[in-house]
Amino acid sequence: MTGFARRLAGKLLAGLVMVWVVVTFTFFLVHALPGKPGDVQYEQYIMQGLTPDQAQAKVASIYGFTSHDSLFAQYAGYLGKLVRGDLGESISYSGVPVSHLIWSALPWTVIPVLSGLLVSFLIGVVAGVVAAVKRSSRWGGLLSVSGSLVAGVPSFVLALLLLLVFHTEWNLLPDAGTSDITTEPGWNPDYIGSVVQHAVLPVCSYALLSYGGWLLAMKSSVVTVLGDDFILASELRGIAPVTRARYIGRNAILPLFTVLALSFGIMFAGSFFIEDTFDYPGLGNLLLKSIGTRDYPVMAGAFLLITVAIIAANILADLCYTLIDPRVRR
Amino acid sequence: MSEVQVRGLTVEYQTSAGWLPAVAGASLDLRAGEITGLVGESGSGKSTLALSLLNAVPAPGRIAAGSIEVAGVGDVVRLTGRQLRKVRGGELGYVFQASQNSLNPLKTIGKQLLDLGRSHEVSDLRALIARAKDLANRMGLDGDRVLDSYQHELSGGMRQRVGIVFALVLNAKVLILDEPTTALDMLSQASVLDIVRKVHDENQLSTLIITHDIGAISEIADRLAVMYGGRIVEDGPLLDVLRRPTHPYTKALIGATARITGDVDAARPLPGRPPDLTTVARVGCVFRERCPFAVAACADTEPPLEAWEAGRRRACHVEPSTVLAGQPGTPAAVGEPA
Amino acid sequence: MAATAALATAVRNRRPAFLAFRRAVLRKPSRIVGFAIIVFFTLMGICGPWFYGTLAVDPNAIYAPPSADHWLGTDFAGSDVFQEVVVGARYVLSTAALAALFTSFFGITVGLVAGYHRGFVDSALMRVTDFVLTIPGLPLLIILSTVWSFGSPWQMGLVLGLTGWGGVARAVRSQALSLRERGFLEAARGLGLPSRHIIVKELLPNIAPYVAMHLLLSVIGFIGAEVGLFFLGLVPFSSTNWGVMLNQAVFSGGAMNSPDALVYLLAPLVCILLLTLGIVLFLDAVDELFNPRLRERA
Amino acid sequence: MIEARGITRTYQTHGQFTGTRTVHALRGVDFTLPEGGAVSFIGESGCGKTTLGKILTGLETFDGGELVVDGVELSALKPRQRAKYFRRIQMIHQDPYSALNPTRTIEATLGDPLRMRAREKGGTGAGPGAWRERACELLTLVGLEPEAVLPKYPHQLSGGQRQRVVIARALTVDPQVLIADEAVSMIDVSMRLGILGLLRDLRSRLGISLVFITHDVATARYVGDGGELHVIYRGEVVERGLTDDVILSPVHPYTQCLLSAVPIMRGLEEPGPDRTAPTRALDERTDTPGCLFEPRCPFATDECFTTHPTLVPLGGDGAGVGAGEAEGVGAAEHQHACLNPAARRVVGVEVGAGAAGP
Amino acid sequence: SSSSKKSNGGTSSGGAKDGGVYTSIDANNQITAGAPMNPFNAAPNMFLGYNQMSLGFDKKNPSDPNDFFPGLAASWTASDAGLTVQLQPNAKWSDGTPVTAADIKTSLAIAYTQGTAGPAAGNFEISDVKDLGGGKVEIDEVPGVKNLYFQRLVLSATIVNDKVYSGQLPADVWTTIAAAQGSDAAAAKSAADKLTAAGKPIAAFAPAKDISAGPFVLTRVGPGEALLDRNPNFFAVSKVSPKQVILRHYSGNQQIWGYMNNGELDSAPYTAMPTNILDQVLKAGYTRVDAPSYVSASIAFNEKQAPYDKTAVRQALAYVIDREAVTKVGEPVGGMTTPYTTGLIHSQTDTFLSDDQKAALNAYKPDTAKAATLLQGAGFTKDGSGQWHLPDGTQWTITLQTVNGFSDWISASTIVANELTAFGIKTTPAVTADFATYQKEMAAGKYAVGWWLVALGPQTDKAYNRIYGSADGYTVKNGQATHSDTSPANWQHTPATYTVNGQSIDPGQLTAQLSVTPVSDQKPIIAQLAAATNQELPMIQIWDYTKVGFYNEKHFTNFPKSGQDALLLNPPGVWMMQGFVQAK
Ligand SMILES: Nc1ncnc2c1ncn2[C@@H]1O[C@H](COP(=O)(O)OP(=O)(O)OP(=O)(O)O)[C@@H](O)[C@H]1O
Ligand SMILES: Nc1ncnc2c1ncn2[C@@H]1O[C@H](COP(=O)(O)OP(=O)(O)OP(=O)(O)O)[C@@H](O)[C@H]1O
Ligand SMILES: [Mg+2]
Ligand SMILES: [Mg+2]
Repeated sequence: MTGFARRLAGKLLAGLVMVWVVVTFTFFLVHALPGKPGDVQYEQYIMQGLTPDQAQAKVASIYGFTSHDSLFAQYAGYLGKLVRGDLGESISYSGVPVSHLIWSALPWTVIPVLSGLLVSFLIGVVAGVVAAVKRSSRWGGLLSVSGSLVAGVPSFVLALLLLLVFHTEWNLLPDAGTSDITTEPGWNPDYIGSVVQHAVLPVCSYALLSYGGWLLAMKSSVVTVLGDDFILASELRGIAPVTRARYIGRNAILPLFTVLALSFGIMFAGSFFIEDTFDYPGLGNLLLKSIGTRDYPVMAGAFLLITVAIIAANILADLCYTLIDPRVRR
Repeated sequence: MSEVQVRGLTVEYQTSAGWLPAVAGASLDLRAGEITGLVGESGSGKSTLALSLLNAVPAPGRIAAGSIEVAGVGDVVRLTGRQLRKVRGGELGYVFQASQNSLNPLKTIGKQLLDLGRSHEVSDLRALIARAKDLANRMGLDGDRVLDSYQHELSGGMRQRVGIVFALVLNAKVLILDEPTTALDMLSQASVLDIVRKVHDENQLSTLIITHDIGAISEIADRLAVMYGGRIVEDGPLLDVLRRPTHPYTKALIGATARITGDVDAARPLPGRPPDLTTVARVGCVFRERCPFAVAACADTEPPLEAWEAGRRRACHVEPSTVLAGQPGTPAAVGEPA
Repeated sequence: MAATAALATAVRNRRPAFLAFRRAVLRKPSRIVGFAIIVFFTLMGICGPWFYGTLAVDPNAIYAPPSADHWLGTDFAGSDVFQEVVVGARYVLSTAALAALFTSFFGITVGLVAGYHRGFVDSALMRVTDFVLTIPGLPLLIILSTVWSFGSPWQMGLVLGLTGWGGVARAVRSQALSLRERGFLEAARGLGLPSRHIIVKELLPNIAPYVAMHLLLSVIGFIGAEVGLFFLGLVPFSSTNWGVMLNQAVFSGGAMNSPDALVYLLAPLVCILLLTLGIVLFLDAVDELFNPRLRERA
Repeated sequence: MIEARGITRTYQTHGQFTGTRTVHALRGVDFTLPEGGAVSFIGESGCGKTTLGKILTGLETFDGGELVVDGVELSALKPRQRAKYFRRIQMIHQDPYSALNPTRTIEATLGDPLRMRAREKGGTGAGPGAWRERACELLTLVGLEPEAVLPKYPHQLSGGQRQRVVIARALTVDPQVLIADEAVSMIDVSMRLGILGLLRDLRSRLGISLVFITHDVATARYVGDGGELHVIYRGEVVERGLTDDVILSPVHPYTQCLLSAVPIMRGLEEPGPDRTAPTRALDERTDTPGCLFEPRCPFATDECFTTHPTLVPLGGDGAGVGAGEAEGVGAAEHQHACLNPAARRVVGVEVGAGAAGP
Repeated sequence: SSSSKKSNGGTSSGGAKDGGVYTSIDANNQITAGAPMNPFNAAPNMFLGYNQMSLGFDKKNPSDPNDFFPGLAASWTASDAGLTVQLQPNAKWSDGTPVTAADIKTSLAIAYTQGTAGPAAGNFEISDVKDLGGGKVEIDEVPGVKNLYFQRLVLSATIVNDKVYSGQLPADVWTTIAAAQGSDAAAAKSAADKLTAAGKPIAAFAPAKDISAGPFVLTRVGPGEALLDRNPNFFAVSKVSPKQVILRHYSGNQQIWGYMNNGELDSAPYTAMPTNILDQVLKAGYTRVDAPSYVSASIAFNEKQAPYDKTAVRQALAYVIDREAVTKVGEPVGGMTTPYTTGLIHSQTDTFLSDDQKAALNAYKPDTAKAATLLQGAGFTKDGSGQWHLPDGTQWTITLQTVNGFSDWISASTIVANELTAFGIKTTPAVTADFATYQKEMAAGKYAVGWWLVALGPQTDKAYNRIYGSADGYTVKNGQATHSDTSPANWQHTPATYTVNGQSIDPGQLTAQLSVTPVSDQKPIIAQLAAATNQELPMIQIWDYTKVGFYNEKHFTNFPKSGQDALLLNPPGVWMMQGFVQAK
C-alpha cells in the first residue's frame, strides 16, 4: 500500500502544482481584462438619476480604493491569502467574502451535476449494452445514432427545448430558481418537494447532455469485451448466461469509471449554459454574473474552483481506476 | 470405441460472396484413450471444426450439415440452450487457441472456478476446488497460489495450464486443444505437451489437439488427421501417416518441416499459398493447384475421403503408391507466387 | 517519358480513392443522408451570402408568419428568417471548421512530436497539454471574450481551437507511442528515413481515421460552443449568425413566450440539430475511407 | 564487419506501484560477424534476443561494451554519424503483419527508401523512375512478381509474401548485415522454409552477413550454414560454437534443455538418448551469485550456486578446440560457460533405415 | 409554476384585511441570497418603498424638484437654516421602537460616507441635525451654501436604524463632516477621503436581521427571489393590503415576459418589449399603464473622428434616418418617435419652449435629397453604383455600435443600417458584449457612431449634462464649468462653442448654469441649448421612452392608472402606503 500512498501523494502534488499554475494564469488574465467594476455601477447610478459626481463618489466609496501596489505585489498578496483559504472580497456585493458566495453557489452546481451524471450513467450504460448487443439490427443502429446526436447537440439547445416543452408549452415545471420562496428552507417536505421540482429540468439537461456519451462509450466498450477471447472461452466452458453477462458488464464498465470522474469535471465547467438558461444559482451562473459586473475576485474564485474540480476529478478518476482494476492494483 | 463421431460436418460462414464452407463434409472419430492430432495450414478450418464440436461456431457461421455424436450425450448439433451449455465444459473440455487470454482479467482464478461450478450446478464446490488444485499440482503449478491469482499474474505457460484445468475439472471425457503451443517458446511448448500427454493418460481422455506444426504433434499424438481447404484429406495412425504419407499434401507438409538434424537441403517449401474461404477451389480437388501429382480428374471431381487400408483414409485421385514413391509428373509451380 | 509514367501512376492512384469514397458513402443510406446534409450546409456556408447580399428590413412585416415570400416567416425587424439562416451559416460554419482545423493541427503536431520523440520534448509538451486540458475551455473563453472581440471567424476559430487541442494531442500521442513500437516504424527508422518523413508519411496516415473523426465531431462541438457564446451574448457581433439569431429570438423576440417568434428560434436550432445528425451519420463512413482494408470489402 | 564487445543493457522499469526494478536484458554479449558470415542466437523467451537485435540496428542504445562496425567504434561517434553505420545493418521483423504500414502500398513502402538512397548517391541513380526499376529488381530477387505485388496493400498479401517484401525493403539501402529476429516464427509452417532459403540465398549471392535470432534451433540451422550458434540465457551467452557442433554435442545444460525441447518427428526420428528438461520454469527475479541457470539446472552442484562461470573453450579433448584468443578467428571455437561441462546427445536423430522417407 | 399556488391563508398580523401575496419584480436589484440586507451595499437585498424608507418619495415632477410624497416624514417646511421635518406620528421600526431624530442623523452621516453628500454642487451640505422634539427634526444647511436641491436630497436620503448602523460609523463622523465642508482645502480633502474610507465597511456591513420602518420586512432571500412580510408596526399598516410580497430579481426582459405570460406577476415594472409580446401580455389579462420616462435613445457621434466632425454630415445623416420606422422596429411599445433633437424629451420641450422657438427647430424629416445636397456641399461624392465617398475619395462606411442586452438598440440598428446602406453608405451594426466594455471603449474614442441614452431627467440640467457634461470633457463645480479636451471620459468632442443664430454660446457653461438656476428661470437657457443641440446634432435623438408598466387585477385591484405619473414612477411599495393595491 505504500506504493499506492506514494502514487496518491505524487498525484496530489502534481494537482497542486497545476492549481498554482492556474491561479497564476487566472490572476494575470483577470487583471488584463478591460473595464472596471465601477464603470458598470456608475452607469447604473447615472440612469437612476445621480449626477456624475455623485455617482463617481458613490462608486469610489463602494468599491474602495484600487490597489496601487505593483501587479506582482498584488499577486504575492493574493497567493498569500489563498493559502489561508481567503479568496478575497467581492466587488459587486461590496465586501462579501468570495468564499461565501462560492460556497453558497457550489451545492447548486454539484448536486444537479452529480445527479444528472448518475441518472445518465445508469440509463446510458443500459442503453449502451442494448445498442452493443443489437448493433446489427435496425433498432440498435438507431439507438447509437440517437446517442451520438444527443451527445453532439449543444447543452443550451437541449435546455431551451426542455424549457419550451415543459414550461412554456405544458407549464408542468418551473423555469427558474431553486425553490419556491414561500417554503421555509430546511428539512421539511414542502421545501424539499419544491427543490426537487425546480431541479428536474436542470438535472434532465445534465442527464441528456451526457447520456449520449455513456451510450456510445458503453457500446464500444461492450463490443470490445464481446470480442475478447475470455468471453468466448467462458461460453465454451458452459458458464451460465447470467454469470457471463456479469463478466461482460464488469469488464465493459470498468473503463467508464475513469470517464465518469472526468466528465464530472467537464460538466462542471460547462454548467453555466444550463444554469443561465434555468437561472439556477450555481457556480457557472456566478461566474457569468461576475463577468458581467467585472467582479474580478469572484471571477477568479469561481474559475479557480471550477479548475480545482476538474483537477480533483482527474485525480479521482485515476484512483478509481487503480482501485477497481486488479491489473494495476497491488 | 469412439467417444466422438463427426459425420459429414459442413460449417459455413457468411461472406460478401455468400455462404461459403470453412469445413466441408468432415468425418472424424475421437477414440477413448487416444490423442488425435489435426494439422493443416492456416485457414484450413481446424479451429472451425473444433468449435463446431461444441456447437459453438461463432457468428456469422453456422453448421450447415452433419452430425456430431458424443457418447452419452447424443448429437451435439441438435442440442440447444441449457443442455448445450451443460455439455460444454461438462463433457467436452475446450482449451482455447489464445489461451493466454481465456480468463476474466478482473476475477481470481478461484472465483472463476466457482462460477464454473455454479454454472454446472456442482453441489460440492469444495470438492471441485480440491480437484482443481490437484490437477494444477499435477501440472507443476502451485495450486493454492494459482487459485488466488489474477490472470495477469500468471505467465503464458501457466495460463495455458490453467486453461487445461478448467477444461478438465468437471471430468470432461473429451479434451480439445486448439493450438496450445503456438505462442510459446520451445521450453514451454515441450512442457505443455508433456502435461497434455500426462493428463490425457491419467484421465483416459479422448483428446483432439490442433496445430499447424507437424513436429509438435508428432511428439504426442496417436492418430493424425490432415486438413486442407476445409477437407480432411488424410488420416490414420500417427506413426504410419508420418512414415507413409499417401496424400500429396501430407507428404509436402512433412517435407516442409525444418529438422534439427539430417540433410538441410532435403526439406522443401510448399509451392503456392494456402487457400482461404474465398479462394478455395469450388470444384475438383482443393489441393490440385499446388499438387505436383495432379491429374486431369483432379480438376473436376472432388476426391472423397475413403479408407484405402485398415485404419487409413485418404482423399486423392492419385494412387497411394505413386505418392509414396514420390515421383510426381510435372510440378505445378515452384516458388511462392502462384 | 518518366514523367508520363509518374502521371499515369498518379491518375491510377487518384481514381481508386475517388471510387473508394463513392463506394463507402453509397454503402448505406444513412451515410448518403449524412453526406448530403454536410454538403448542403457546406454549400450554404460558401454560397449563402451570394444569394442574399443584404437582408431587407421591412417594418411593416414584423413577425410575419411563414408564407411563399418568407418561407420561415420574418423576425423582429421584418427580415426573412430563411435568408438569415442562410446568410448566418457562413460565420458559424467557417468558424467551427477553422477551430476544428486549428485543434487538429495543434493537437496532431504536439501529439506526434511528443509521441515520436519522447524524452524531454515529450514531457514538456505533455505538461503544456495537461494545462490546456485542465483549464476549463468555455469559462476561459467567456472571460477572454471580454478582452477580445472575436470579430473575424479566424480569431474566433483560433481561440476556440487554442482551448480545445489538449484532448487530441493526448490521444494522438498515445497512438503515436503505440505505433512507434510497431514494426513498420522501427523499420523506417532503421532505414534511416528522416523523422519528418516518418511522421508525415508513416505515422499520420495511420492516425488519419481518428483525426478525421475528431475533426468532424469537433465541428459539432465548436458550433455548440460559439453559438452558445453568441446566444448568451458573451461575445460581440457585427453580423447575423445562428447564435445571434437565437439570442435575439429569445431575448428580444420573446420566442419562449410568443408563438409568433417561435419559428425564428427554431430555425437555427433545427439547423444545428440537422448538421449534428448529418455528421453523426457520416462518421460511420470515415473509418472505411482511410483504412484500405475496410475500403476494399466489396 | 560487426564486432560486439561485452554489450550490456539494463532497463529500469518503473512499475505503477512497485518501485524501480532493474532488468538485465543483456549482460556482456560479444561476437564477431565476418562478411558473408552468420551468427545465430537462440534462447527462450525474454532472454534478451530482441534487445540485442535492436541494439545492433541502432533502435536501442546499449549502456556497456562497444559495437564496432567496419572497424569504427560506434560509441565514439555522434548520434548523427552513427546513423550511417547503422543503416548498413537492417532488421527483419518477427511479425510481417506489423512490419508493413497498412495504409501504404508496397510501391510506396519500397519507393521511399529507394528514392532517399538515390538522392544520397547523387547522379548515379539517374532518372526519377530509376527507383522503380530497382524496386522490381529487389522484388524479383526475393522471389516475388513485381507487377503483381507493387500496387497492393500489405493486407492483400500472404504472410510469406509480406515477409519477402520486408526483406526487399531491408535490401533497398544495400545493407551489409541483416538481422532476422524470429523472422519465420509467425509464418505458416509450409512457407517458413521458403523464407529461410531466401535468407540463405542472400548470404551466398549478395554476400550479406546474417544475424539470426530465434528460439527454434531447427530454423537456425537452415540459414546458419557454416556460421556460429550462440546460446543465450538471461542476457548472457552460455555456449557458442559452430552451429552443427553445438547442436550435435551441446555441453551446457541449458543448451541441452533447449535442444531436448525440439519436437522430434516420431517415426522419422528418434529422441536423443540424453534428453533433459529444466527442473523448473524461468523466474527472472531470482538473482544468484553463481550460475544463472543453477536454479533450473538438473546437473547443478554446490559450486554452481556460488561461482559465476564465464565462457571458456571446450576442454582439450573436445571437438572444437580453436586457435585461442587470436584476432580474426577462422573456424569459431566451441566455448561454454558451465562449471561441469558434459557433452550429451539430446537431439533427435533420423531413423536410419526404416520406412520410406522423402 | 411557483407562484400559482400561493395560499391566502395564515393569521393576519396587521391592520388591513389580509390581501395574500403580492408578486412583482424589482428591476434595480440583483437579488442574491447571501448578499447583505443593507441598502448601502452595491447589490443590496433592500427594496425601496417596501423595507427601505426615506423621508419622502420623489414625484419626479419636472417643474418642481421638491415635489414629494410623504414617507417617514408626514410634512416638511423649508427654512433659512435648512429643512424642518415632521415625522409620522406613528413611525416605528419593525421591532416596535419609534423612528427618532437619531436615526435621521445617523442616516445622513452615512450619506456622506456613500458619496451622496459632500461639498459639491448637487450634493447637500449639512451642518447639523437637531431634534426639536415631538417628532420634529431640523436639518441645517451649511451657512452660505444655497443648494437648490437641498430639500430634495434630504427627503430622498435612505433612513436606517441608528441602533443597527451607528456602530459602523466612526464616533467623530460629524467632526469629519464639518472638516470636509470647511474652508481649509487640504483638511477638507483629507476629511473627505476619511469619509469615503469609512464608507466601505458600511457598504459591506451585513445586519443579521432586517429592521424596517417600511410597510414590509424582509423575511427571506432565495436565489433571485425575496420574500417580505407585512410590517405590523408600520405607521400606516391599515392601508397596506398584501400580507406578503414576493419580489423577483430582474434577469432579463424575456423573463418578465414569461412571468406575465403565465399571469405570475401582480404588477410588472417597465420592460422593453416587442409588439407580439405586448399582445400576448394583454391577452394574459394585464392592463397597460404608461408613464413618462425621462430618457431618450439617440445615435451619438464622436466628433473627433472624420467625417463626423462636420455639422453637415451629422445633419445629412439625420435626414436619411427615418426615425418613425426605426422606432417601429426598435421600441414599438415603449418608444415615441422624438419630433426634434433638443436634448430633452418631447414633453419637456413642450414645457420649456415657446411655440415660436419650437417652430424654429428643424425636425429633420426624412429627405434624402437634402441629405445629398448637404453632403455634396461638404465635398462628398457619389459614385456610379450609388455609393458615397468621403472628400478624400475613400468609400464611406459606418459601423453603428450597440451593446448586447439592449435589444431595442440592436433591433433599431438593423433598420438604421438598412436605411443608410440603401442611401449609399454601407453600414454594419456591431454589438459590444457588455456595457462596461461599451463605455470603456466609447470613452477611449473607439466608436465613431453609437447608441447613447440622453435626456436623462427630469431635471433639465442633468439632461444637458449628459450631452455637454463629462462626456464632452466638462467638469461642473458650483455652477462653474471647466473644460478639458483630454479628460478620459471625453468622447463626444463637441467644440467648446457653437454659433447659433449668429450668436456664440458655450453649451458646457450653459449646462453648468442650469444646475444652479431654479426651474422657473430656466427657460431662456434651455432655449439656447435646445436650438444649439438641434442645429449641431452632437447626437440624433430617435425616440423618447415611455415607462410602460402592467398590472393584473387577478388578486388585487385599485392600481394607479395612466396619468397618475407620480405614483407610477415610484415602486408599488409606495402605492401601498398610499392605500393603493387592495385585495380583491
Ligand atoms: N467469422 C468468420 N467469418 C468469415 N470467415 C471466417 C470466420 N472465421 C473463420 N473464417 C474463415 O474460415 C476459414 C477457416 O478458419 P479457421 O479459423 O477454422 O482456420 P484455422 O485452420 O484454425 O487457421 P489458423 O491456423 O490460422 O488458426 C478461414 O478461411 C477463415 O478465413
Ligand atoms: N523497453 C524495455 N523496458 C524494460 N524492460 C525491457 C524492455 N525491453 C525488453 N525488456 C526486458 O528485457 C528482457 C529481454 O527482452 P527481449 O525482448 O530482448 O527478449 P526476447 O529474447 O526477444 O524474448 P522473446 O523471445 O519473447 O521475444 C526481458 O526481460 C524484457 O522484459
Ligand atoms: Mg485456428
Ligand atoms: Mg523477441
